Order: sequence, then C-alpha cells, then structure tokens
Amino acid sequence: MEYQLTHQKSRDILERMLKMRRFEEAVCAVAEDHFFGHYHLYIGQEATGASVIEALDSKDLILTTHRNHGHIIGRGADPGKAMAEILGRADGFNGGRGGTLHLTERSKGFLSTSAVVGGAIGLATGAGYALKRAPGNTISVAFFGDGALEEGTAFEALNLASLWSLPVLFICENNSHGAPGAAAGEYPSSVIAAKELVAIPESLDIRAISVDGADVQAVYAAVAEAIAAIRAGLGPHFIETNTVRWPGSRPLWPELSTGVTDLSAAWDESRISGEHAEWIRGHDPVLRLVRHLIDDGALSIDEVTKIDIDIRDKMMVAKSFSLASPLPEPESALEGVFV
Amino acid sequence: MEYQLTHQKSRDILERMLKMRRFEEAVCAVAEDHFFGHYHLYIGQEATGASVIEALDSKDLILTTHRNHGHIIGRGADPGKAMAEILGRADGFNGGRGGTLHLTERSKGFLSTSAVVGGAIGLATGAGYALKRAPGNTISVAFFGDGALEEGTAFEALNLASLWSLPVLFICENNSHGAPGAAAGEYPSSVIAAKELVAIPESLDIRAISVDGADVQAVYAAVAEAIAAIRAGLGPHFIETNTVRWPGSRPLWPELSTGVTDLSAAWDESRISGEHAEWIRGHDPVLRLVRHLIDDGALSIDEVTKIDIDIRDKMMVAKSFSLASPLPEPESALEGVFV
Amino acid sequence: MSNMTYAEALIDGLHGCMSEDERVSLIGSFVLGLGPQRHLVDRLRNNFADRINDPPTSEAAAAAAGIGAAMAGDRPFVDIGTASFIFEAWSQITNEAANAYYMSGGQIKTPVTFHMLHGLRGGGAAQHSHSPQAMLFNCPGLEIVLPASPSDVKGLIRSAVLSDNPTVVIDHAKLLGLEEDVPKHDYEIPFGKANVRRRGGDVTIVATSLTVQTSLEAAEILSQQGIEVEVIDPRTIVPLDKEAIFSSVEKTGRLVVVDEANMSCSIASEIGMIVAEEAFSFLKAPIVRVARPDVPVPFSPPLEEYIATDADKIIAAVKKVAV
Amino acid sequence: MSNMTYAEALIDGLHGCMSEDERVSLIGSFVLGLGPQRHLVDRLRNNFADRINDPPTSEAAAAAAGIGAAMAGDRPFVDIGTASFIFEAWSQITNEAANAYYMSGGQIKTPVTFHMLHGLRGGGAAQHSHSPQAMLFNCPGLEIVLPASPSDVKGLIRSAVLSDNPTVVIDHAKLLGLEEDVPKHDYEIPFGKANVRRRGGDVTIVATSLTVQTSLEAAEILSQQGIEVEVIDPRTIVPLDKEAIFSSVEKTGRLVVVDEANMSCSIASEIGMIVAEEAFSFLKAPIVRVARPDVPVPFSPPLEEYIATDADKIIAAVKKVAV
Ligand SMILES: Cc1ncc(C[n+]2csc(CCOP(=O)(O)OP(=O)(O)O)c2C)c(N)n1
Ligand SMILES: Cc1ncc(C[n+]2csc(CCOP(=O)(O)OP(=O)(O)O)c2C)c(N)n1
Ligand SMILES: [Mg+2]
Ligand SMILES: [Mg+2]
Repeated sequence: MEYQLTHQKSRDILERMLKMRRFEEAVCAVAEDHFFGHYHLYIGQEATGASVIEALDSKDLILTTHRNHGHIIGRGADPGKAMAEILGRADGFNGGRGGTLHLTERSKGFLSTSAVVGGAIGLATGAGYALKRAPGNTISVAFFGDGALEEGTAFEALNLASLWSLPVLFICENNSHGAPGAAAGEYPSSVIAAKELVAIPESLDIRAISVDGADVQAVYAAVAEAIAAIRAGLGPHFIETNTVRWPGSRPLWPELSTGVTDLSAAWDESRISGEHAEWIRGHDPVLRLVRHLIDDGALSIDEVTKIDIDIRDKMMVAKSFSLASPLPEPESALEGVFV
Repeated sequence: MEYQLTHQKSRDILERMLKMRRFEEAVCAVAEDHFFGHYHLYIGQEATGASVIEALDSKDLILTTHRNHGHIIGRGADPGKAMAEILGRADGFNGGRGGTLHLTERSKGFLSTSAVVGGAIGLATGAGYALKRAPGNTISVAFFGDGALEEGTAFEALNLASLWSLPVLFICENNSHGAPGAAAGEYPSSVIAAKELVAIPESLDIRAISVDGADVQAVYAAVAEAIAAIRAGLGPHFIETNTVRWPGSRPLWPELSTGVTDLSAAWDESRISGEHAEWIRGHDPVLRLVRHLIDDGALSIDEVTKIDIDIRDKMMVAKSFSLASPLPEPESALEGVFV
Repeated sequence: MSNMTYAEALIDGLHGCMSEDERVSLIGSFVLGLGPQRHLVDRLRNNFADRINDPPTSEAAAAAAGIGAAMAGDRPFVDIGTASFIFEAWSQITNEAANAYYMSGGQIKTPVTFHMLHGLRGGGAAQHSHSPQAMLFNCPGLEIVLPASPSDVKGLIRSAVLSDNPTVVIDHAKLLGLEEDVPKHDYEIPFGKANVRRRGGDVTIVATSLTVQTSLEAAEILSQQGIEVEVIDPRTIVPLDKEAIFSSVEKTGRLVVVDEANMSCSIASEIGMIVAEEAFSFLKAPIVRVARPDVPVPFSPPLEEYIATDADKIIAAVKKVAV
Repeated sequence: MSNMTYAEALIDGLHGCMSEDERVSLIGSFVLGLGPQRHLVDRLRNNFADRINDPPTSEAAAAAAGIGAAMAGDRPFVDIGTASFIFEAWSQITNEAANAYYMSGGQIKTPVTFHMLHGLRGGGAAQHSHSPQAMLFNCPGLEIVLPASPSDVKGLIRSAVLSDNPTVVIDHAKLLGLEEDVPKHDYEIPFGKANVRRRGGDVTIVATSLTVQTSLEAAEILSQQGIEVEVIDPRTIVPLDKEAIFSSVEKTGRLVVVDEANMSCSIASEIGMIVAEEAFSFLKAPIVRVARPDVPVPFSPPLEEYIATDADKIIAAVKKVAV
C-alpha cells in the first residue's frame, strides 16, 4: 500500500492520541470544580484527528469547530495554555476570551475555531482561496461534524471550493453511529436525507471517500493520498471518517462515563467491565491502536506504559499551570475589539 | 405513453403559452413609457410553465420567483391586474406594492413571489409541510431558476422536504443553456460544480429528472408522473427543464430583441430572419408547439390565428385597464404592515 | 393560580395553543434549550408527538418552512434555539416573513412564531450570547415580544401564536427558572400594553426581558436609599407602548433605559431617542442607557460579568440623573 | 484633480489598492451594480483578471471565503451586490468576521472588506432596498463606512482595504453618478473623522450616505429662508466622530438626524441618543429624526417617494426645531 504507516509514524499517532485522551480526562477532572460552560470532548475520535494531523505539514492551516480540543492538542499545542483557555484564564491561548468553543493557537496553524455549525467549512474554503495564490503549496483543512452538512453554507462552500479548485481538505467526522439521537433530549444526531454523506460532495464533483475513523491506517492512507492530490493541484477532497459515538457524549454536560482509560485493557481484556464495556472493547480507538502496535511488535507494553506515564505527567503540569493562571482583569473586556 | 397529451390538453397548453408570450410583449410595449424598475421576461420558457400548470389541480399552491410573469398569466390570472401591478398601479394584484418582482394572486394559488434567489424553494417546502397534514391531497410547487441551487437554503430545504417526505414539486427552470455569462456584464449563468444539476437532489434521495423544457409533451409527462407520485405519498420530486436562453434575456433591461412573435413563422420558415433567426427557428417553444399542433392535425392555421387574435385582444384590454388604473394614494404607503 | 417557573408557564401557554388548534405545530422542540428544564418539553412531546418536528441543523430551512407553512394556513412555532443562530435564517425572517403581508398588498398572512433564547448565559462566549431584538426592530413587519415573568410569558406566547402576523418571541435563558403565581386558565396578553412593574416618582426605568428583573432588584436597593424608581416593562417592542413611557417620564422627568444587548442601535437607544424626540419637554436630565458595551461577548466569567447589565450599573445610572 | 463620478472614483480607489498589493482581490465584481456605470469595472477586469473571481449566487460562501482568505493573509474585497442580500451572509459577518479578532485574543486578524449598494433605488420594492447599516452597527467588531461623495469614496475605500479589521463599505446606488473634482493620487481618509460639509449656526444636521446630498440641498433652501444649517457627515459610523457632533450641537443647540434607513433602531436613533445622553445640556429643542417610516419598501413610485427621506422632510424637521 502506498501510504502504509511506518512504525515510527504509528507511534507518533499513538502519542498524539494519548495526549488527546489524557487531556480530555484532565479537562473532566478540572471541570468538576472550575469549569463554566458547555464543552464537547473529543474522546472516541482521536484516531481521526491524530492521523489527519500526522499527514499534514506544519505550515498547513486548520479550521475547526466546537469539538476542537483533540485537534489543538494533537497538533502539539501547549496543553497548559489550552486548559487555561478552557478555564477562562489569562494565560489561555485566547486570553480567556474564547473558552472551550474557540480554542485558537495561531502559531500551530489554527485560523479559526467557530462554534457555528458548518462555519469551518466556509472559512477553510476562504483560506484555500488565499493559499492557492500564495507560494508554498500549502493547503487548508476543515474539521467538522456530520451535522455541519445540514447547514446550507456547507453546501455553498463545497461548491465554491470545487468550482475554483481550491486546495482544501474537508474532514467530516461522522460520530452519529450509535448515537442515541433526540430521544435522550439531546441534539439529534445528523439528519440528512442522503443515503451516504459522501454523495453530497460527490454531487459537486468533489472526490470523496468514507473510511473507518477509528482505524489510523485507513484514515492516514486516505488523507495522505488526498493531500498529495490537493498539492498536485487537483482541487478539494472530502473524507468522511466514521466513529461509533463515545457513550460519554450522550449526557449533555459530558462526564467521563467510561472512566479514566485503563491502557492495560488493550492487552488484558479482563480489565474491561461495566456499562460501557462494549464500546471500550470494540470501539475505543486508543485501545485499538495500542493493541495493534503491541501485536505488531512496534511497541512493547513497557514502552506504551512509559509513553503514557510521560503524557500523564505532562497533563498534570498542564493542570497546575492552568489552575495557577489568574483570571483576566475585568476591565480588559473592553479592549481588543479592533486591531 | 401514460401521460400522452390529448389534443385538447395541447391546445390548452398552447393557449397558456400564447397568453404568456403576448403578455410579455405587451409588458415590453408598455414599459417603454411607463415602467420603472428591472424586470425579467418569461419568453422562451413558456412550454415549461404552461405544461406544469396544465398538470396541476386548481387547488395546488405555487411559489415562484423574479421571473414569475409567465406563471401568473399561465395560471389564468387577470392580465390587466398583472400589468397594473407591474406598472405600480392601485388595481394591481398587490395594489402596486409588489411590482414585477412580486406579482401575487392568492386566489389562483400563489402564496409568494420572492425575488430572493432560492427563496421559493424553502417557502414551498413549508407549504408542503402544511399541506401534508391537511385534507385534500394538495401539493405545493416551487418554480425557480438554475441559479437558485447555488444558494445554501435551497439545499437545506431539499433535505428537509426529503426527510419529511413532503408533497412538494420542485421545478428548476434551467435557462443557462446558450447563456452568454458574465462576459456580457450580466449575471453569470448558473455556476455550480455539479456535472448534472439533478445530482444535487438525487444526493438527498429525491427523485429527479431532467427534460427538454421547450417540449410540452416531455414536460407534461414528467410533471404529471411526478405529481401522481407525490399525491400517492412518495414525497418530493424534482424536475429540471432545460431551455435555450431567449436572446432577449441578454440585455440587462430586457427589450423585445426577437421582435413581436410572428406566428406564421411556425408554418412559413421564410418569415424568420434577423440576428436571432437561429433561436426563433430552433428554440422558440411557442412556434415549436404551433408547428407541432398543425402538423399533428390538432389545430388548423386558421384556428391558431383565431386563438392568437383573441389573446391579443385580451392583452389590449389588459393594457388599457392597467394604464387607466390610478397610482396608489401616497399616504397609503404607511398602511398594511400588519394584519 | 398556581406557582410555576417561567419554563413551565411557557410550556403551559404552548400546550393550550396546541390543544385548541391542530394547525399549531412545533418546528424544532428545544424550546427550553439544553438546560435542566428541557424535560418539561416532554409534556408537549407526549401529547402532540405528530406535531413536533425536529429539523436538521438548518435554521434557514426551518424558518422558511415555518413561513411557507404559515402562508399555506398553518400556525407553526419555529424554535431557533440559541438566538445567535437566527442569523443563519436572517434572510428568511427579514426578507420573507416581514415583507409578505405588505408586499402582497394584504393577500398573504404569515402567522408564524419564531422563538429563541437570547443573552448572556454564562460562558456562552461570542457566538452563543446574542440578543438580536434590536436588529429585528430595525426590520419593519415583525412583532417582537420580550417576556420577563412567568405569568407574562404564558399569556404573551399565546398571543404570539394566535397573531396573524409573523412574531418573534425572545426569552432569556436566565429567566427560565423564575417562579411566580400564574393563572391556570389560558389567557392572552395584548401586544403593545406595557406592564408597570413598580411605581415611583423619582426616575423612570424602561427595561425588557431579564433586565426587568435586574431593574426591580436595583429599584429595591434604591428605594432603601430614598430614591423611588418606576419600572416599566413594555413587554412587546413592536408594537411599543409609547404612552406608558411618556406618562411616566412626564411624572419623573428622568429616564434610564436598560437593555441586555449591545449599546449601539439598541432598543435602549430607540426608546431613549423616542423620548428625546416626542417627550423632550418632560426631561429634566440627560437620558442614560445601561446596555452592553460594544464588544463581542468574552468567555471568561469576570469578563462576561464586567460587560453584563447588572443592578450596580443600573443604580449608578439612576443616581446620575436623580436629584 | 480630475473631475470624475462617484463610480469612477470608487474604481480608481480600488485600482490603486490592487496595483500595490497582490493580495487584494475581488470576490464578486458587480461593484457598481447593474446600472449604466457597470462597465467601469472593466478597468479592473482588464488589469487584474486573475484577481477577479465571481462566485455563484452564494452570498454566505462568498463572505466566508473572504473572511477565511483574510485570516490566511489575503486582503479580499467581497462584493455582495444589492445590500438586501447581505442577509444571506449574516451569520458569516456577525458571527465570524466581527468576532474573530476579539474571540481569539488578538491572534487572528480579518482584513476583509465587504461592499454593497443600499437604499431606495427606484422600483426595488421590499426585497431590494435595504439599508443594513443600523443592524451592523448593533454588531460590535465591524468598521462601517458610508461614503457620500466621489472624493470621499476614493479615500475611504482605500482605508477600508488597508484596514486590518473587517470593514463594511456601503454605497448608495443613487450616488454612483455624482460628479466632483477628485485628487489624482491615491490617498486614505482616516476612519472616525467627520466631514463638516456646510457650516451654519442655527441647526445641526447629521446625515450619512445619500442623505448628505439631500441635506445639503435642504440646507441651501433653508439658507435662502434665513436658517443656517451645519451639515455633518460622519463618513464612518464605526468609529464615530462624536466630538464633531457634540461641538456642533454645542454651537447650535438643535439637532436633526437624517437617515435613509428604517426609523426604529436606526443610525439616526443612535446618534440622537448619544447626544441626548452625552450632550444633553447643549440641547435647546427636541432632537428630530428624518428617516424612513417603519414599513417595508413599496414598489410603486408615489409610495416609494412618500416614505423616502427627501429635502422637504428635512426642511420641515429643521423648521420644527429652529427658532
Ligand atoms: C448554526 C448552529 N446551529 C445550532 C448549533 C447548536 N449545536 C451545537 S453542536 C450541534 C450538533 C453538531 O453536530 P456535528 O456537527 O455532527 O458535531 P458533533 O457535536 O457531533 O461533533 C448543534 C446543533 C450551533 N452551534 N450552530
Ligand atoms: C439572494 C439573492 N442574491 C442575488 C440576487 C440577484 N439576482 C437576481 S436574478 C439572479 C440570477 C438568478 O438566476 P436563476 O435563478 O437561474 O434565474 P433566471 O434569472 O436565470 O431565470 C441574481 C443573481 C437575488 N435576487 N437574490
Ligand atoms: Mg456529529
Ligand atoms: Mg437561470
């Protein structure tokens, strides 16, 4: 296969994924006492974000949504500043002005984190418009949920990107599989009449492909191939990554319903139990990758454990950093509306 | 063929088409001295509107666009009141408040004439929502141009209509064929990345079909079949009707560039000449139908001439009526914002 | 009478409308947002399941569907959710709903109700905290309703649904838990009739939505300090009960206008301006506005609090103009 | 100096920007609408063909493309066409462009310019005649520019394109043919600096866009009748030159605010209210607004004229407050 992951790349992806997971766990822990607002965890979708980011260049631009934590952390942004932002602290990326919905780290290539469903699609198209005429063969990436395709602006922007052959990668993270839907008093999962979501970009002559979003090899290969095509001037590409929804997304104010991830469950099935055992066993992308890397001989249990401990330590530092950061000065609210 | 036009129905359609054509010619004549504003003639698209209307029931509801004259007149609305409205007179359908862009005749089933490109699609979907739960097995019809599909709301509404299986007939009048495009300093003709427009509704699981919009039999059969399916509860249907753009649409302030239609050109080719001879010979739907009905023995030349004279007389009456109608009282502008 | 929350009263009002008229249906059912009261909507869901339709995340199509359905004879109640997202349906509301009746020369009625939750909700940040009422006020053809109490919301929501005009009902997320005695039977509250929530002769406050409550708090404190404030809640912005405002200002000569939304071109600006134009001679002091400064809404609590319209700011404004 | 029309000056300003900076491009090129001046755009088309991109009829995507491109370092000029259609892109403009800089804590600049033609154009009816400036003023984070003369539009459009903030430039279709001597070189006009178009000591008029011209006409007539009017054109609404207004009102004690848009929550309301709040002590008479009554725009000419802001109405308003 042309875009086969090397062991090194797989390990990189695992590190990104573990950072995402441990970060979200830390967010949940901190949120109990310190958080205000409504937040959306990335748990269960790590394989998508990490594999996409692995395939990107550092100069590529990213535009994302309300469910952004994983993208920011996976791209290597400082978890301390991310957590500080989520807590509304002065040392957060946005100085506390954005919060969970709008984490933005420009130096890592993030241009916008819009909580308007569908927003990222139009903005990424615009970034692609600028990049097309700039030197550097750089591309823009939009991360968005399946629900974003319900917004008309998504359709308009896909059409524009296709017409103008813009260098944009559209990553649709479809997490509606297994979603409980409106019955639970939650946002309904995606409601679109298309039998296949990819039929929509395809109708606009955009090359589109649907992959298992919990399978790092599948995501990476699809993305790497699409990126190569985009850089070769073939215009926008669309990838749908399908994940089975993490059960913790169900409650509206997410708690860690599957508990703190026990990595040993990857090599010792007996550690899996409880209400959500099925999801943990079959659909947790982190455990799935750990299992695969160990089976494959790419990593030993000890190595995995060491990587994890290291990341958990970093998250402890991030937590302390964020909690030590002051809240912004109230009067500063009036500043910075204009450049 | 199941929906073969009888001679009677073909003659009805011809009458509707001739009314549309003679009405637009009258509008052009009157506009020279009396009109204000920008108007959009229906010339060249008569076969579509007339055949769709022929297939509808009188209780079905219609929502249309800036290019509405043909629909209003074809449905049998009083041409005098229509012309009065276009001239902003008190006896116009809307009392002079709407003008050419917004001709509305509720008693003929018109709910809205929106000049917002794409507007009719969402509104017709809403009308379908109401009709679905009402007795009478009535449907709603949206007339719109190919450009309307560029608006995101069109996509959203198609999705909604499909999801909720609403009794809506979407008629997309694609008049971009032969369109000169932006080069002439005009609105570009439709710019959509889809290779086939129908791929868009199809991606949303809506049955869609593309027909020759200047062929009354083709339009009528497609529409009648779709209507039967909609009334049978099979949900929305989409029909694209393709016409070669009337050359008179090219100037931004439409003049009668092909001249007053000489019906005898239908049976006497030698009468066709001038810059636009090709369009008149090959693409004028009125002449095409006349020729066909005569060849078919459905009508004699005398009968055609008689029908036409009758309609032209009616348009003379309409003209006089509209010109005799007073302008509205200025102060009345302040009334009627709310029920 | 029975004691109920604002959220319960809202649902009660809607329940009455849906019981009576089959043509009333919901397009969008997150009428109470995603907060703790959201399960109260189940009362409607259980009784009128076939008339509750959750659309995709397509605010424009949902609004258009409501408008088109209303034109065809239905009486839909379209829930937009967080008010910031009405901007996705802006063209439908301003260019279709608002114009249809006038533009058609009175042929087409559009009895649709739009509903949304506005304002600072705590941590909503810049894209979830809008108060679009002032922008809507700049668009003729829409009735605009801003309830501020449980008994008002019950009657106003009913009047909105029964109205033959397109009506926008804007609730504040922070009002949903407010409790009060509310009449058990169904009733309407006429549009354009202000509610004088407190009598006082020193200064007139005109406030809407959540800021009515804030103003009442401020008035209580001011009263202890010897300043008697009259608090007027217009309840509907279109139509607006100017007379109630003028007659209060005639008495007090002093006006403070309180608003949740951004200062510039706000409802506070409009109401103040109307007085400066039509009741100038009554004025003994400058008109003062208390509204949000012109900044996007920041996420962090101290920042959000700093820009919020609170009792302290109202008290300071009143003291500025009181003798 | 050379004599040119407003339309020519606009294109001249844009031409200067495009010549200097490759990152300036047009998304939408019907900058002069579809009227007789439209061919002037060919000057740009001929020189910068690869930087002129006509989008589909997708205002939301066009706006989003401009915003995203600006975030990525471009300096796009997005033409919306008739101002009524900015409502299709309302979410992009109010929720994305306006918030990005503040919400990101200053990390993301959005140097995009939006352009449109507003107002009563003659027969535009209810869906083609909007003046959205007041609604935009209610949305913090946007610079709002309303040129009123050829020399102003040339300099203001340049300042708009060079600005690192999202900027909305709103021209009036009826100004396009106006002629004046305009400097040949490229120049900027700083935002927030009003233009005192006529000096006078009796009454202050504040007007924008086309109504500046209408006010000047009215002032001429009034002068013949012995009333000297000062006409102030703020040129930009955000930022607003309050000082210029206050110092004129200090002199005259009388204020008439003139606007093309709908009365309620208009720019006229805001400017009037600012004076009622911050310069109340200067006032010797009620503030009077001349703006469009709150009705959708009717098609028929006598109806449209009846609601238009014209010189007669301005004269009547001035006389109401002049001694
Ligand atoms: C324009 C708009 N409408 C509604 C919402 C409320 N909302 C927040 S998240 C969400 C669901 C989004 O689904 P999807 O895009 O699939 O993302 P997911 O949360 O599943 O990752 C909705 C409707 C919003 N943020 N923006
Ligand atoms: C929302 C919106 N944007 C732009 C316009 C300006 N406009 C008027 S007609 C037109 C072209 C419409 O094309 P199409 O729908 O194919 O109709 P046609 O005129 O070809 O019949 C445009 C862009 C508009 N009326 N509404
Ligand atoms: Mg989703
Ligand atoms: Mg067309």
